[in-house]
Amino acid sequence: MVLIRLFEEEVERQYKRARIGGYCHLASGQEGATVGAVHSMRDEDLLFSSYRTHGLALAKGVDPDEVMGELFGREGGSAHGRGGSMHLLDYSKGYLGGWGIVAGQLPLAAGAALEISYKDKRAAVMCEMGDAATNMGAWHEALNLAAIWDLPLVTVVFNNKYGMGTSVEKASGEPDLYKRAAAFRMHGERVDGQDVEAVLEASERLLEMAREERKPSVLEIITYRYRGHSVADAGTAYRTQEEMEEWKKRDPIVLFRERLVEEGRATAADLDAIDKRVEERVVQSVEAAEASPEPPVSSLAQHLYGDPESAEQFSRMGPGSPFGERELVLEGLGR
Amino acid sequence: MVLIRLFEEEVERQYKRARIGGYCHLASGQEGATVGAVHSMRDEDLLFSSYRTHGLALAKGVDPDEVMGELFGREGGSAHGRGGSMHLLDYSKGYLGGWGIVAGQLPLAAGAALEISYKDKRAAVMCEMGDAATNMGAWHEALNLAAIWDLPLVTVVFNNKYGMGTSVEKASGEPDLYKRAAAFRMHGERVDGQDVEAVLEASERLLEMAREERKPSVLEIITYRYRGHSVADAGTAYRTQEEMEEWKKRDPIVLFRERLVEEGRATAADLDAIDKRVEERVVQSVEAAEASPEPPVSSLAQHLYGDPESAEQFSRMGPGSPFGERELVLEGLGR
Amino acid sequence: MSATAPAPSTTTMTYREAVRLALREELLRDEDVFLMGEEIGVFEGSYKVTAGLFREFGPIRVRETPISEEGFVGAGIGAAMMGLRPVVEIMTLNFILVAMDQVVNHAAKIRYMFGGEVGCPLVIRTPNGGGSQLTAQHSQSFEVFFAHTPGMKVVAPSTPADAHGLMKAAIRDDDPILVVENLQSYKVRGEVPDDPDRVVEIGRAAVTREGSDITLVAHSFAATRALRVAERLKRDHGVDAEVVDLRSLRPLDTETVAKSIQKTNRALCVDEGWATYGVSAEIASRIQRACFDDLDAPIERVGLAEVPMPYAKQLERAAIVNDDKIMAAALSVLDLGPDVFSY
Amino acid sequence: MSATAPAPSTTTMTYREAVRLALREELLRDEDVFLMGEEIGVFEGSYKVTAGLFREFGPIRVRETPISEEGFVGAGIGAAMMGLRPVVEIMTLNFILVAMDQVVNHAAKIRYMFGGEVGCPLVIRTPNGGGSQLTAQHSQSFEVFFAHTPGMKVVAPSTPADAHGLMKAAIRDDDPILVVENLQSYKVRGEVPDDPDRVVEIGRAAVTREGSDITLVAHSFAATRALRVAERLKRDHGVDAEVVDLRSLRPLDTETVAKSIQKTNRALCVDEGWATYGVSAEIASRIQRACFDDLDAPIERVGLAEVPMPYAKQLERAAIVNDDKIMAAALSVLDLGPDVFSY
Ligand SMILES: Cc1ncc(C[n+]2csc(CCOP(=O)(O)OP(=O)(O)O)c2C)c(N)n1
Ligand SMILES: Cc1ncc(C[n+]2csc(CCOP(=O)(O)OP(=O)(O)O)c2C)c(N)n1
Ligand SMILES: [Mg+2]
Ligand SMILES: [Mg+2]
Repeated sequence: MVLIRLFEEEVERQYKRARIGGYCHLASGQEGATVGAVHSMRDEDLLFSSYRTHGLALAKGVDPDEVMGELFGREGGSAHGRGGSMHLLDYSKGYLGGWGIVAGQLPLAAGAALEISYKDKRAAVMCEMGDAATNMGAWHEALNLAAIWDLPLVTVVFNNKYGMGTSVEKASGEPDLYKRAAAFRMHGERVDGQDVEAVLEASERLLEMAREERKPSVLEIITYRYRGHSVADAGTAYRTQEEMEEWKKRDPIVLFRERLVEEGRATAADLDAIDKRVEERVVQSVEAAEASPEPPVSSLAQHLYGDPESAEQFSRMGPGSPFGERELVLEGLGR
Repeated sequence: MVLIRLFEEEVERQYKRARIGGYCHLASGQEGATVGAVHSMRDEDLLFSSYRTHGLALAKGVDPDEVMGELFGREGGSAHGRGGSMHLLDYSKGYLGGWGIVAGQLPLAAGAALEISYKDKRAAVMCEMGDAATNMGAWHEALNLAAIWDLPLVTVVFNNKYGMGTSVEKASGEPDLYKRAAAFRMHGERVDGQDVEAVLEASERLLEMAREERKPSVLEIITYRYRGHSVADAGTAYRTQEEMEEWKKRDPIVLFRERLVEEGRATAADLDAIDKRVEERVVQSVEAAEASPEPPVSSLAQHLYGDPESAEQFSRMGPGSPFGERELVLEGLGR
Repeated sequence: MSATAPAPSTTTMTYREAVRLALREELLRDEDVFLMGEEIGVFEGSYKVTAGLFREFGPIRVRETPISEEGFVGAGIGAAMMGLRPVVEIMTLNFILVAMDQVVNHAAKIRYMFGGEVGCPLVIRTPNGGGSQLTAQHSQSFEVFFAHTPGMKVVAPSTPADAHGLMKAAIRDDDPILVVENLQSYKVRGEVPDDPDRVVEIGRAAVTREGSDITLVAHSFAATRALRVAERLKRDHGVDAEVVDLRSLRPLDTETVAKSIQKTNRALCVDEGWATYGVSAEIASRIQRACFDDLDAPIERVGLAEVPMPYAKQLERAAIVNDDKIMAAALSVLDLGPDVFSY
Repeated sequence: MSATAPAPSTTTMTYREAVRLALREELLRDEDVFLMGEEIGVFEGSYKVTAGLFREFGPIRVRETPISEEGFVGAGIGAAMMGLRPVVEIMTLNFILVAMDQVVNHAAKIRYMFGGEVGCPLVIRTPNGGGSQLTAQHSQSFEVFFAHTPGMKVVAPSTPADAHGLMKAAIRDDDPILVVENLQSYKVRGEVPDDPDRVVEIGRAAVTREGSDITLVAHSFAATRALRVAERLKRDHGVDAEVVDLRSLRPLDTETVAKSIQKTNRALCVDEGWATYGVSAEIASRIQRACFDDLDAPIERVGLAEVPMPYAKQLERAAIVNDDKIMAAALSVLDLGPDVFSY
């Protein structure tokens, strides 16, 4: 949680220095939900997510250097600088991507769960999404498929109260989002996202149910984002100062820290030491990102298609240049 | 109900004589659902439907001549021969169309209900759809909007057990379809579609609730289609002969007839007289359709755009001929 | 215009303000007009186009929606069938894909399919474009999908005056129209006539710069770029380029484009979107026919590199259409520079 | 082909049977291949393409879906990302619009957006076309939407042999491919080589008839029509038409088309879909460039009347592309008949 918090604080600084561009969605306040949900996953379990990716990627074990590298748009980034903040991915770690279309990742997650079922693997898929995504048709179709096909899919709704500036109450006919699972005779439950251990317990149990019994489920995690929707949003037009303050009192990191010390599971000194190591790790990730080369313009057309023949195929296309060659001729004329 | 039954039997005969073309979806067996749902509507209420239109159009008061005329592709048809079986419409009667994309009409119906609310009218919208359409994303989005915006919309699910050859149990995580309304905190209930009076009671009540309290709802009507999905489908690959026989024992017309006579509300002779009048009406509709002219090929481009200027606008488009002029030059070369 | 008419007074404003003004004027003029979309109310619009309108007109006329594009585009269609005049905002063009069926299979079909018995006076307004590292799912310009669809109209203004006048024309039009705005255009400034009754006719291209040596054909922000490049061509090479701003993609004003090329004998089509099967393909294919005997060189096209938009800054810069690329392409068509098209 | 190679044996079959054979062979060859779609199992496919396969391969390899195109196209994408090779049937092209976001914003973007770290070997197969009074929402040919989208491949075979060979190539390909079938083509008969290892390379057009006087460029069922018209042109007018069957729309084999027109000096593009912003626009715009000095007449195009498909038989007949229209258009391009393009 501390890594995520500090990492994102650094991201914001780098964004303001224009080292990071595009959309950038931070998640401070949601670390309990993130870590609680993801730390219960096994290596062979797969994670899909929305565009609010940084914490989820880190929690799933993606190297901070690769995350920062991606935000910097470098070859060493997890998507070699092609994806940016919204589109982190690490196939080897089972993190199947950040996705930018609200609820668009749900059908994909169902498909990955279908592969597990097809191959009869002992694994499960977790799909993170926001509260507002439950109003999209894709939610309905993907969950229905998961239900009728007995797919090992845990759909995790990060209910942070708002989709951009729109509250859950305003947007959803049934604002108790976990109850929407009933439309598919699916198990749904709700958990306090500021209590990381409560989330951990719930997600572990539901993942197990998916893995072993092939029963899909919905886990609604109640949480809060302190910052605006993205770095461009101050986040104050649609909610009150009091509300924000109220939530900060239940900061998941502070709460967990207090509990650990109280219950004698760790000393303050232990935790301070961790914080310090984490701080260093974040600094190191920035250094690694800076050291990584920018993708060369000559690679613009790379990775569009997979098979090695396609370059040859496309070079025969001539006019219209669907492989970007024209642009390469014009390279360096950027303005 | 008798009109619908006999009308559709005539439609099938005419289809086999190739006087009617395209897709043709019959609904014998579903007349109790159709009449029960629609006869409770007021003139100012609006009806949207799927492609299984004939009975719904007739029940909403569309002139049988216009329905048959449309099926024959004549100028006198309700859509002047442009729409065919799936796309009947009579604006003046409040029948806002048959639509061919499964669940595609739901958002439109929500929009019509929005107009009622916007203008503060005392009216409601009924939207008919099939059971399988509840698995589409459009169902979810449209109903959610109806819920959060308090739209006067009654969504009527004609649950005839199958979407083409796929049973409700196979297709829907929650096969008690009315329960899916709960995903929007919306009222849902189920009624026996072979009992026309039961349907009438339920739909009347829900329409009233929509009209007066601005409360949307879902009404699931359990029914059965005797014929295949469309005229092209024998309807036997996916269900048993027994099942079909079983359902025919509860034919909505026979049941209602028996009840009327039993309860002394009509004599057999009265009912026979009605049947006879109806038979004549059907014959007359065929005659009217035959007498109506075919739309001239010179009208091919008509009705593409509404404003009278557009012909002028489009004539300036020249090459590519987006107004169909080229085709008119080639008229009569059809092969 | 008659010589005695007084010059209309104008106000300088941004494209964004011009769109807002048009919306406000039409909301005031006609009670059946209402706005609908995500975050257009309290949040004032993701790109602040609707700022202030919620406060002025309230939640019925400026209706905030959940994230349900298929649902609320469809609701717009249904309301339009009943005679209202909804103006639906899609936050950016990219998201319209989830509502594609409602637009192409429903809105575009209604009037014709029902034999003229009912219409669909719907406006969908949305910005396209890229150039801010928004990456593959957020940087597209596929308005050609809608321009391909009979029953739809598509306009794509580049100036504040056209953004204002075409938006008003679209709202008053009886058919479904996609109004393509542009993320880069929002900050473009220009003069807008002070006349709430002025509309710009849909379906007419504009010659925004006269010239005799080459015609640059473009729409949306590419038309703004084309004008800038024309000035540079004059300054640096003494070339007089004519610029035709298409403004409307469907109906498409081939006549104005053809007339220009019959004069200049050379043409370059510029489009922020992908060229292949894109807007410029239709333009080139019409011109080769209308100007068969007039062309001194093949019609060339400049478009977005045919890849999903990459994130890294220098890759994105290499992918998008920019002034320098247009310049180089124009010089190539004019035989005044290296052949950039011999790939 | 070497002169000593024995002539491969062939079997005569319909296009429908050729697609089915390809699916069956690939299901047998690779356990990761599976079919998914509405009514493809017990019902045997709405157009009976998958008849018998459910019985042979069972419900896992031939997976029946509810009506949820967005959901199951997306599930196909997710399964493909994990290495399976799903072949998703969309009952007809028209219904793909509800899954448009999954195809264009997801499938087409994956490999590039994630820097090559993961691919999407997905096949979507679906018939397009009209001509049976199926009306506005059920008679479309907008495959150009997908051909416009980098990251997608699009093939549209017209013969049983190509339907077989391209389907197999598509299934073995590592990228998302739309295979456009055609309702009218399903009953076309032809020879298919008896070789389960034969694939047809994606991205190559075929000269299906040699000629010297005019080139007819087409894909899908229009290519079948073009061949028929070429025979009539020979018989009735002594004209030798060359026919180029595009087969693949993306990648597009401009070279083969251009080479043909450099020989014949005249071109007519035929497309069952709408011409404006359609497939033929791209063809014409490339040809005018590649063959600038070779053309004796403007490139002309024949397409569907630019209206939603009407129901009434004679209106539909007037709207669709048919042999007589192609014939008249070809004669017009050849200056042997009335000018049908002077609209
Ligand atoms: C289909 C679609 N519509 C709109 C958007 C723009 N958009 C991006 S995020 C967002 C809000 C999503 O809210 P929620 O699902 O609650 O997730 P959160 O941002 O709170 O994590 C919106 C409207 C989009 N990306 N995709
Ligand atoms: C989006 C979409 N997918 C597929 C189809 C093809 N189709 C037409 S009707 C139908 C079955 C619908 O079943 P149901 O909703 O139960 O209605 P019923 O036919 O039983 O009245 C299908 C699959 C379609 N029209 N639209
Ligand atoms: Mg949220
Ligand atoms: Mg049904």
